[in-house]
Amino acid sequence: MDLSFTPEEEAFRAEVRAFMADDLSPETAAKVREGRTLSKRDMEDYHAALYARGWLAPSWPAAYGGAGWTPVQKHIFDEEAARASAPRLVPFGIAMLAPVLFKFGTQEQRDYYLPRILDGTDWWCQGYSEPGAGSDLAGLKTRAVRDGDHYIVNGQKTWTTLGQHADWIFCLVRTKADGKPQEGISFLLIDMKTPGVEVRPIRLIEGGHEVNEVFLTDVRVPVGNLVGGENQGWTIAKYLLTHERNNIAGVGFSTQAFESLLTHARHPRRSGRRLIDDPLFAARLARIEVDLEAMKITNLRLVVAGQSAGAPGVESSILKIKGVEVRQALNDLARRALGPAAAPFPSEDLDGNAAIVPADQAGNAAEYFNNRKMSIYGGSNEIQKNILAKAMLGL
Amino acid sequence: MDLSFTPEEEAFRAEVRAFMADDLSPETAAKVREGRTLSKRDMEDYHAALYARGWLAPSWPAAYGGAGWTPVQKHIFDEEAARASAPRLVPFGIAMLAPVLFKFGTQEQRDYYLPRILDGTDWWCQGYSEPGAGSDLAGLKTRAVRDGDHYIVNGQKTWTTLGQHADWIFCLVRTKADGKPQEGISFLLIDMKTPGVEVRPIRLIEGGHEVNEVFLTDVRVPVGNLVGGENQGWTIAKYLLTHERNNIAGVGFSTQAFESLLTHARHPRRSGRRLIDDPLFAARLARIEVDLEAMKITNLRLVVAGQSAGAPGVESSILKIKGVEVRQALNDLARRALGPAAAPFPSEDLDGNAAIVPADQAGNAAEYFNNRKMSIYGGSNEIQKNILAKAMLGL
Amino acid sequence: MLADSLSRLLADRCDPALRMKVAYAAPYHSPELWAALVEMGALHALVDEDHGGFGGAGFDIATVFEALGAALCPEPVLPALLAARLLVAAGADAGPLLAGDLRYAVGLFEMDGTALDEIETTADGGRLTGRKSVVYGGPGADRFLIVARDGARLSLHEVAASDAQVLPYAMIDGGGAAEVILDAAPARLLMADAGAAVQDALDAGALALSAEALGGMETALALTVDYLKQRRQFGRPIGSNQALQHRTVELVTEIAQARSIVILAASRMGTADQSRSVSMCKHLCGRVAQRVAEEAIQMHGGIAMTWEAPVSHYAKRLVMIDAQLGDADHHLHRVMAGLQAV
Amino acid sequence: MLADSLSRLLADRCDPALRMKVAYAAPYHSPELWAALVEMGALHALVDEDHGGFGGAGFDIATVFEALGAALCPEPVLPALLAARLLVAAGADAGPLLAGDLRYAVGLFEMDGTALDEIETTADGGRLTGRKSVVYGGPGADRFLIVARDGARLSLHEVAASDAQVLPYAMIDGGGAAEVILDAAPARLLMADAGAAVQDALDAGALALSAEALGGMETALALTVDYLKQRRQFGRPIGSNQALQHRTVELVTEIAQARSIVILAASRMGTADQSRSVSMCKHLCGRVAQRVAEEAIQMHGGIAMTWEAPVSHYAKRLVMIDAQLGDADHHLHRVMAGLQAV
Repeated sequence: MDLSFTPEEEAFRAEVRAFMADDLSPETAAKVREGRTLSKRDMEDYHAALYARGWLAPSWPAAYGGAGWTPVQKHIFDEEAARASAPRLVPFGIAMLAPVLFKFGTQEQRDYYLPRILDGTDWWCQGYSEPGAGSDLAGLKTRAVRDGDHYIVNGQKTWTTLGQHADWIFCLVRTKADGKPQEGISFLLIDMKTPGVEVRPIRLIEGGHEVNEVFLTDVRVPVGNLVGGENQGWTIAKYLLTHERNNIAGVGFSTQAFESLLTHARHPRRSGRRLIDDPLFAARLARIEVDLEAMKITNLRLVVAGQSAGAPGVESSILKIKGVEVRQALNDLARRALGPAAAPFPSEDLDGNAAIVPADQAGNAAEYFNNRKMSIYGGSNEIQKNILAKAMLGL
Repeated sequence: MDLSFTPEEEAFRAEVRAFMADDLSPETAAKVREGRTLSKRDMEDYHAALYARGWLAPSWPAAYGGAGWTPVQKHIFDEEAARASAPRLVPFGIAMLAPVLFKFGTQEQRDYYLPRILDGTDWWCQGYSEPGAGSDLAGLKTRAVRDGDHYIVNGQKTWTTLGQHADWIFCLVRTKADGKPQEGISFLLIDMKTPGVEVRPIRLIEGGHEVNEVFLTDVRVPVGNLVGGENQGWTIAKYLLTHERNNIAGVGFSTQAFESLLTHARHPRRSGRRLIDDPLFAARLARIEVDLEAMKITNLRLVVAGQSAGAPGVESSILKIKGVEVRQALNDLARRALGPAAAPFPSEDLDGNAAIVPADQAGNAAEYFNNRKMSIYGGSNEIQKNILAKAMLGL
Repeated sequence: MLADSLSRLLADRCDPALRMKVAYAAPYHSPELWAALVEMGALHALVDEDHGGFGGAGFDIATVFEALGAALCPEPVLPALLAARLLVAAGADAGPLLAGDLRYAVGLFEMDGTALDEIETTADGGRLTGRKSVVYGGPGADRFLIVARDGARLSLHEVAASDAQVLPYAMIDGGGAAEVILDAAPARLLMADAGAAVQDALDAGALALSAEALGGMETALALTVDYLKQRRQFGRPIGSNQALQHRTVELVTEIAQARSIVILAASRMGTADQSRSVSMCKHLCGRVAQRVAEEAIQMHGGIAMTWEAPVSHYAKRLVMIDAQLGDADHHLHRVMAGLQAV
Repeated sequence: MLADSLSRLLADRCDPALRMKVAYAAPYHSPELWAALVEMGALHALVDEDHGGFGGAGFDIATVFEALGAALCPEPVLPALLAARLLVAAGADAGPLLAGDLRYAVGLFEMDGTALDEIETTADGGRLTGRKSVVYGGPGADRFLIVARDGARLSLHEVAASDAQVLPYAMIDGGGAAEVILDAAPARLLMADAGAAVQDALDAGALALSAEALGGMETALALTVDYLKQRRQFGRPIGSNQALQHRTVELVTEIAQARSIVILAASRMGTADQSRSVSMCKHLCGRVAQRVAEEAIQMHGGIAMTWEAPVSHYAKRLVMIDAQLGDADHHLHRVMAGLQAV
């Protein structure tokens, strides 16, 4: 096994680094670094820059604008993006709807929706979860009833990330009431400008607005917006769950967080003391460094293994569990490193916040609390462990 | 809540300390301290000394030789016994069979067996476990078939602690083959001199001989040796499982182990360095100290709560889980403290052992491995957690 | 008795919905609730009879703060405790504080410093200069007790709020704090050599925070157990998952230990073992509180990520309480030092 | 290729029953198996072509030791690796060692010392005096490589076994070690300034032990998963308990991480990052190996407490391997030092 990068790979890294230096807005990067909320415009600008460079959807087929990157190139891109504090791309269109359309969509659907995803015309969001039905889609209650050329959709979606910015939502809806609960589900595309669609914000634990409830009341959706066959929604959902877990281990983000924490810990306080010289803190940070260094190799190994097996399988569960563990541990330590200065509530009341600690750390506590979601969403740790127990151990 | 001891309690402590100084053999204490195997004689001598003092079976009814101690006195005794490196009393007669006889036995049985337990005539062992049936007594296979005034017993017991020294064994045996598996079990007393009883040693992970297999082949047992009714064995077993968990938290042992480890860690090596000045080691030891200090209060709290509720209930599960956790952590750290010098196999080949580290530490690794049993036997950690989930949480 | 009436008052007057509002907007607490707490004697319980209170022992402090923690009460009782302890040590009059006539806050640590020997505020000719950071209960305080450095010695001073620049803000786990900036602020010297008194106040505060954490843990656990029983997935309560059962039981065990160490520390207040026992206590409670918080969130799942769910606020408090008056590592160092001393 | 044939050889010739006997009684290994290992080139794989071997890279070392660990092989390959590395560094002839004509062991640390700067053995006029403790593979060795101190410098010497007093014993996890007592023993100086060479040998040894642990963990996990499937309690396989499933999955995840860090450390051998990467590796493997061992025992239950059950011997090796050439804390200190250095 050769762990060093080839000259071609190093050249690619230089290209990515140059792109980030030239085309990523410094204001956006600062917001990412400081954990501040990005505006819709910030995200759109980064999206547009990537689109212009042809790097927006590297894993799409070349005919649709894909970049044909190797897994190692993908890895290098992720590393450099995190290093430059680039925003995380909103995945719903590029990484979630697109693979579904490639696999289950009609040619017309692909030709219509995919270019609009690329050029930023349509911002997508996801309508899976409902109140009272999280990982258990069998409890899905939103109903779509056929009425001529339309479905009439009624129900409520929740945890809809960035739904406040979205033009379209892809939804799982119930199209058959009887039979096994998972059989009667369909995958439907809904224009959010349709009458009857209402988005209400959910305030999160740390005070931020990132997710929403989406209420659907007598929403009329053309039958042509169905992807796959009627009642094929469960198959599509499962496909998405195991496929295309983009940068699931978040190694780039963790590396960036580690470096920033180390810099802070090495910086002498006014008294001249450095946090890194506290052996208990240094031991915490060193343990995480070891886990992260191992994680980098685990990521490469499992991504390659998944690639050669066709689609990422159970490996993605390992990457998610351990990747999230490392990120949450870093968030914990970053908050801890500030001591009592982590306490101020991020708000506009006062820039007392900025006055106490450097701006790139003022959000440490908020980020710690917000990132507790990582072990809950996208298949909770518990669900991942159930999957692994069954698949790898035959238990 | 008053955590200080009364003058009477302090006087009692002095009495116990004097007893240990006068009547506990220094050779036996040294063996206990050094983790060496006690001879049958060592244990019998300590038993006899306690018997002479009237302290052998403090929780028995006074009429049978009990001491009428309060829970606090019991606690003080346990502390002082551990401090003096007294052997752990073999519990099978005093703490297990006796309560069963008080609750389920006939007057004749009590009058015959109890004095013989006290004066050391009969050494008892326990015949519960069988190969392939651990916590799950439903799988019990040893059969007792009635033949006139006798049962004919056939089967195999395992994990019989100190069975090599025992005169008698109390066994769970199957007396009914049909019906629910737990219904047809009886509690039978078997004289180990009866033809057909064979004891074979089991060698343990660390090399020691402490437990045995007991083979029962056409063993004729008088019907009068049945305790309780036929098929009442499951009730008795459950009674024993929740009752009379003597010194279950092992706080005294842990305190002794902590003190000894601290002394070692404070002792300068030849280079002048002290292990306790390694912050990673000191942090490990300090964390255990905190857990142990809390454990001492938890022990007092729950023992008192159990006492006022009549019989110890779910509290005993908490004490077992956490008490074992603390002891195993201390064993781990004691082994770790020796570094590579923990490696020599305890044997008679060479006193190279004694030559490398002080005698009271030569057995540290062996003790660590041997004490892994603590979270397995007497209801494994997993079983305790199942019990607690059901009883305390209603889950 | 006090514990019961306090718990009743808080159950009536400090419901989660109200708290979510008052704890995050100026004045960061409820003046009505504060008045009710004062009236029922919650502050008097923190001081002994010789100094105008009717309590003051370790168990009194633990009792009050456990109740506050169980109800997630954002009222500034901690600064009152610290201030009362210091006023009594200085021989000053704690009466107005206990009666609720004056609210005090204590300025201890400074920007980017977390130890007493990093205090840089100076007293010069009856005037104080320096900046105290994250002063709990600072917003709305009438008086500040300020710890200043004089060579190797710490001194204690009283400053009127009107003589200081006070920048108030909410904390992420609710309640108010402030930056207190002193620019040659006129001050009254209370103690010239206040090192021991300050350490004693810190000990009392750490005990109080540990007890508050204990109360919070018990509530967070109860919320979690309820949720495990009620929430159904795949056709059965999620609490029927053995993995969750075992993890919940581990929390029960750890909380039992946290309660024990609070009892231990409370019983050692006023003895030679006070400081080290309190450090054991704050260390263990900090460690366990974070575990309880993270597990409560994880077992609730998504709902715990929302502002509307009370468990999310308990979780924030349980995590952030560790950062107040020395975190788990800070106090572990003090426990370690005891082992290393010969 | 070598990995496959090595695994096959060990599967044939190192079955658990045999091992349980030979690993605990003099000579603490099997001379026949040793001869077979030498013959198939297991030692040659540890040294590069320029010095008579056909390997010597980090991955060669890791491959050999992972296979040894998976089979729980007690043969003294570690001392051979340490000695070969030192002989090559000293420009001495490693040929007789690789050919199996001479067995070497290396005397490093001394009684109650665990760091290189605690070495007290002295060289005076070509004679060594001191005592080397827990010398792995010491029983039956023909030659000892001894590290002595000369002021601040470490020197390396060769001593014939007949010139030393060798007190052999078994280790609790199998295999032999010895106390080696030198009383003005005649010695041949190999290197006057051997500090760097000794550190390099320690790095190679720590990598080897980590890889051995990795092999052992994989086998212990496999034994445990088998047991969870086969053993029935309350009418179903104990592996149907979700709590055990989740814990087993956590082991899978941790072992995946251990494998990754072994790959990392192997790839860094010979680079400037060698020592720190190896310390990361030994730290993580030590930490994970103990967890795997304790969980393997716990999930097997009582049977794992017996000498007859192979899993008990794997568990012992996995725990005790941490104590060889620096434990998890020792290596964490080295990782910490890298963070603290500016």
